Amino acid sequence: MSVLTSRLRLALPPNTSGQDIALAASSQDVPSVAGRLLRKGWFLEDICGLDMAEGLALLYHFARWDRPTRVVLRVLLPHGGPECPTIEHIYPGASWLERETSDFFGIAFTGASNTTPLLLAEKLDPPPLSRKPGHRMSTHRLWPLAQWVGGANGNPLAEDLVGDPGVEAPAPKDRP
Amino acid sequence: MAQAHPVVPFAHETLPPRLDFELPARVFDLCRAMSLWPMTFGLACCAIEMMAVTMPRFDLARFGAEVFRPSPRQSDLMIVAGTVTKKIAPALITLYEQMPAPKFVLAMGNCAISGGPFKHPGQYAVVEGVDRLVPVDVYVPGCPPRPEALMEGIFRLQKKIAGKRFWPVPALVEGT
Amino acid sequence: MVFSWLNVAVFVCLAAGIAFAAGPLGASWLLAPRAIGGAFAKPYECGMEPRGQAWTRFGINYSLYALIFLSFDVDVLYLFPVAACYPQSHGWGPFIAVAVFLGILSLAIFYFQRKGVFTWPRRIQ
Amino acid sequence: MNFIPAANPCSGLEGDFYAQRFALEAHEDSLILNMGPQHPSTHGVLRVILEMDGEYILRCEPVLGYIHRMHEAMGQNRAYVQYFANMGRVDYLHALAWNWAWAGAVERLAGIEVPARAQFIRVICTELNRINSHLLWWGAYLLDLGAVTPIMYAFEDRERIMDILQEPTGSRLTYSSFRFGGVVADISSDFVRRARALIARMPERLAMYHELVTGNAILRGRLEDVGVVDQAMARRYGATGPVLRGSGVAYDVRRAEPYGVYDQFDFAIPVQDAGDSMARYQVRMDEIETSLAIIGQALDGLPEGHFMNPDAPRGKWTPPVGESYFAVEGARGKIGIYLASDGSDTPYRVKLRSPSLSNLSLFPELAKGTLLSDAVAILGSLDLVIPEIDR
Repeated sequence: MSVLTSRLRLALPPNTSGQDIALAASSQDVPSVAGRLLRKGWFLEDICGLDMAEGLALLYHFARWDRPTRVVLRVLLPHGGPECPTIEHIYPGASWLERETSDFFGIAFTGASNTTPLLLAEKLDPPPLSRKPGHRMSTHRLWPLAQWVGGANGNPLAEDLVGDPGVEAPAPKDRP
Repeated sequence: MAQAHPVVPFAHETLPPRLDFELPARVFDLCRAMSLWPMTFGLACCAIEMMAVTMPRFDLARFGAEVFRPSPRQSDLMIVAGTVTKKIAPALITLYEQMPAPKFVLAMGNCAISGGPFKHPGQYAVVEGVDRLVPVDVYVPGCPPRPEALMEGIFRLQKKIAGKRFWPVPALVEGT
Repeated sequence: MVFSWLNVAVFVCLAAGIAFAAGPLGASWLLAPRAIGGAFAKPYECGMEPRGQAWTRFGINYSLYALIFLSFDVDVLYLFPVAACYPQSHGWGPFIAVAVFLGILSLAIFYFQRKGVFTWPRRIQ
Repeated sequence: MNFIPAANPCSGLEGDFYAQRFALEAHEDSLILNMGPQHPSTHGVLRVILEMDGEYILRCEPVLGYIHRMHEAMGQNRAYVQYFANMGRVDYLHALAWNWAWAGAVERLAGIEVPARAQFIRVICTELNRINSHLLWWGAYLLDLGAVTPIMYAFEDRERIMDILQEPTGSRLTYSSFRFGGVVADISSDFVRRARALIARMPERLAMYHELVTGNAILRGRLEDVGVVDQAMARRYGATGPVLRGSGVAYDVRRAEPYGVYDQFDFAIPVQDAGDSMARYQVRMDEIETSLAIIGQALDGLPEGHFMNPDAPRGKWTPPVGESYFAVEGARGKIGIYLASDGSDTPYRVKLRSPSLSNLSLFPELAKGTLLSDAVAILGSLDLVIPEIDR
């Protein structure tokens, strides 16, 4: 039972969602979770931003080559100044996905080497995919409480995913 | 943040020839009409239909226009085949200005004519019609237009240049 | 000066040559419409504004043919007079002189080899 | 903030914002070049800024967004069934795979049943569309490498397949003919006859392609050990599809996450181990044969019945609240659609996972230090469709 899983919460989404395991983490843990998932053989499918009532949600979808499972890492960021540490030093493919998400939602990815707009001609204000405050959906409607299993601590599913207390993810500075 | 140039229509003009006689001008126009050299400027889906026009089944070579030059310096017809976004507008204007006179523009597909399926209230990325940037000679509607439609567009351009249509008008074939 | 039709033919051909080259240029200068202004004079770089001048230092293997030309063709030029009067010479002196001349010029080949003019590696670090 | 470093006096030609930013870390006398949006070998409007030392690329950075058409923004204000039109234009070379991803995501969310005949029609049409996409890739790739004639052969076959697909779908390229619960139109016996004729004719055409091109010494010289992708690199960048299968990983969504009726067919997944451009070329050529085999089996087992679930929703309709993710094996790789619905008649959020974006993110690392002509060969071997990258 590593220190990391004690900070994560686990959910089992219904099979109509095509996602098998959902981990909720705070934004500081994203690099370490991503580092362990990469070591376990998961690859990053995409980073999807969601403008919810409680805040800007970030969904990191991971999948594997040998098993048809999909893990989604959910991170909730405050609406005011949404910030999330980058994982481009672990998954270099994430650099563009992060730039695109920051184009569409205005999320600042700290530690990213390139923060210029990826798809837009110039930064738009308000970001194109953000919704007006009145039209935002609550996270409890999308992820009802019934799905939440609670803390990931000691849960066998979460342990085999990110439980390995191995070497921490490499620091952002030394690129692979 | 300094970004793509502002979307400014083309700032360039064409001077008439130093010796402007009627007979040479008509002969040259006939030659120009019969050997249009389009510039490969395929943006999106219409580019595939533009390629299909030069291929064996539709064979634009029969009408003299199959030499697709990659550089604007050697082409006299710009086929805008696809969606013109705000980010590529300055490049499109630069390419148009770099083509030697006499030059012609064929707007292929609904996107180049009016923004097409991507024109909706609140859209932020598409220039609604390439005629806001450069003067257009022939519009070929369709999404994407069939290769026959593009060939008809080339015939209309030849009629506009040389004053006469050289090819038979396809009769509307009933029932087959 | 003895006049013959050959002189006329030479000048006629010269004039034809010049007309053949200058004719189309002159015709297009006179009869073609001209596009000026805007980005017409700017170098074409895929529609983008180019960055920096092309007046930069290039790798030596670009001047491969010039160097090879220099080392082979120029010295052949000097060998013509040698070939003319070499049969009348005697003794070893002239032979050694030509050998030294060719040796120095062939040094260029070793220099190119050392400098990597002939090798185009697939990938550099 | 002044971007122009003193090291590289430009005297008036500073380049645009991206080039100036790129030039900050440039060497003293390297040449900054734009393999720009309008370029014959970028198959659309991809722009790559290159830092060149003579013929070699020291560093390169792709710049995207020149054909960004707001597909995801439009997903939020379109009714569910209207979004099929967008799906036909995201990746117009394999439009039916995107149709299937969108139909599958909504069917999975709302629990709509798809009758057996509709599943088989979907398989047949999507595999024909995949062959079409690979044929165009083959022709355009050899055009990049300098061979002008093969694309003529490829298009002759493409036109035949487009004629066959035109009947059930109604268009040549931007298909939007899937619906929730089935397809728009049934396939006639004429379609089946022509599809069987195509399956009978294609093997000898492919044999001619292999004899005309694959054994060619120049092609092998240009493609072998150029742009080698190993498995760790493919995992870190999230590459999928023929790019991944060229590096020895037999990952194909039709087999890994079976959808529709793909688990009823037995087909081999072509894999090569070398990981270079030649391996990716070989994988795509073998995939055409795999698709032909699948179509043959699907035509044999085509059941009778509805081509559209009669009580499937039509027109404006509100699905239940929830989210769903559906992955499909496109010609370029794993297509994924994440759909979040808040119960209204327009989706709350649509995220399109583009395989070409992940495959292209390999390019800067692959092209570092190579010749410019090899970089063009690498770019072509990734089989990119730029509007799918920019969405």
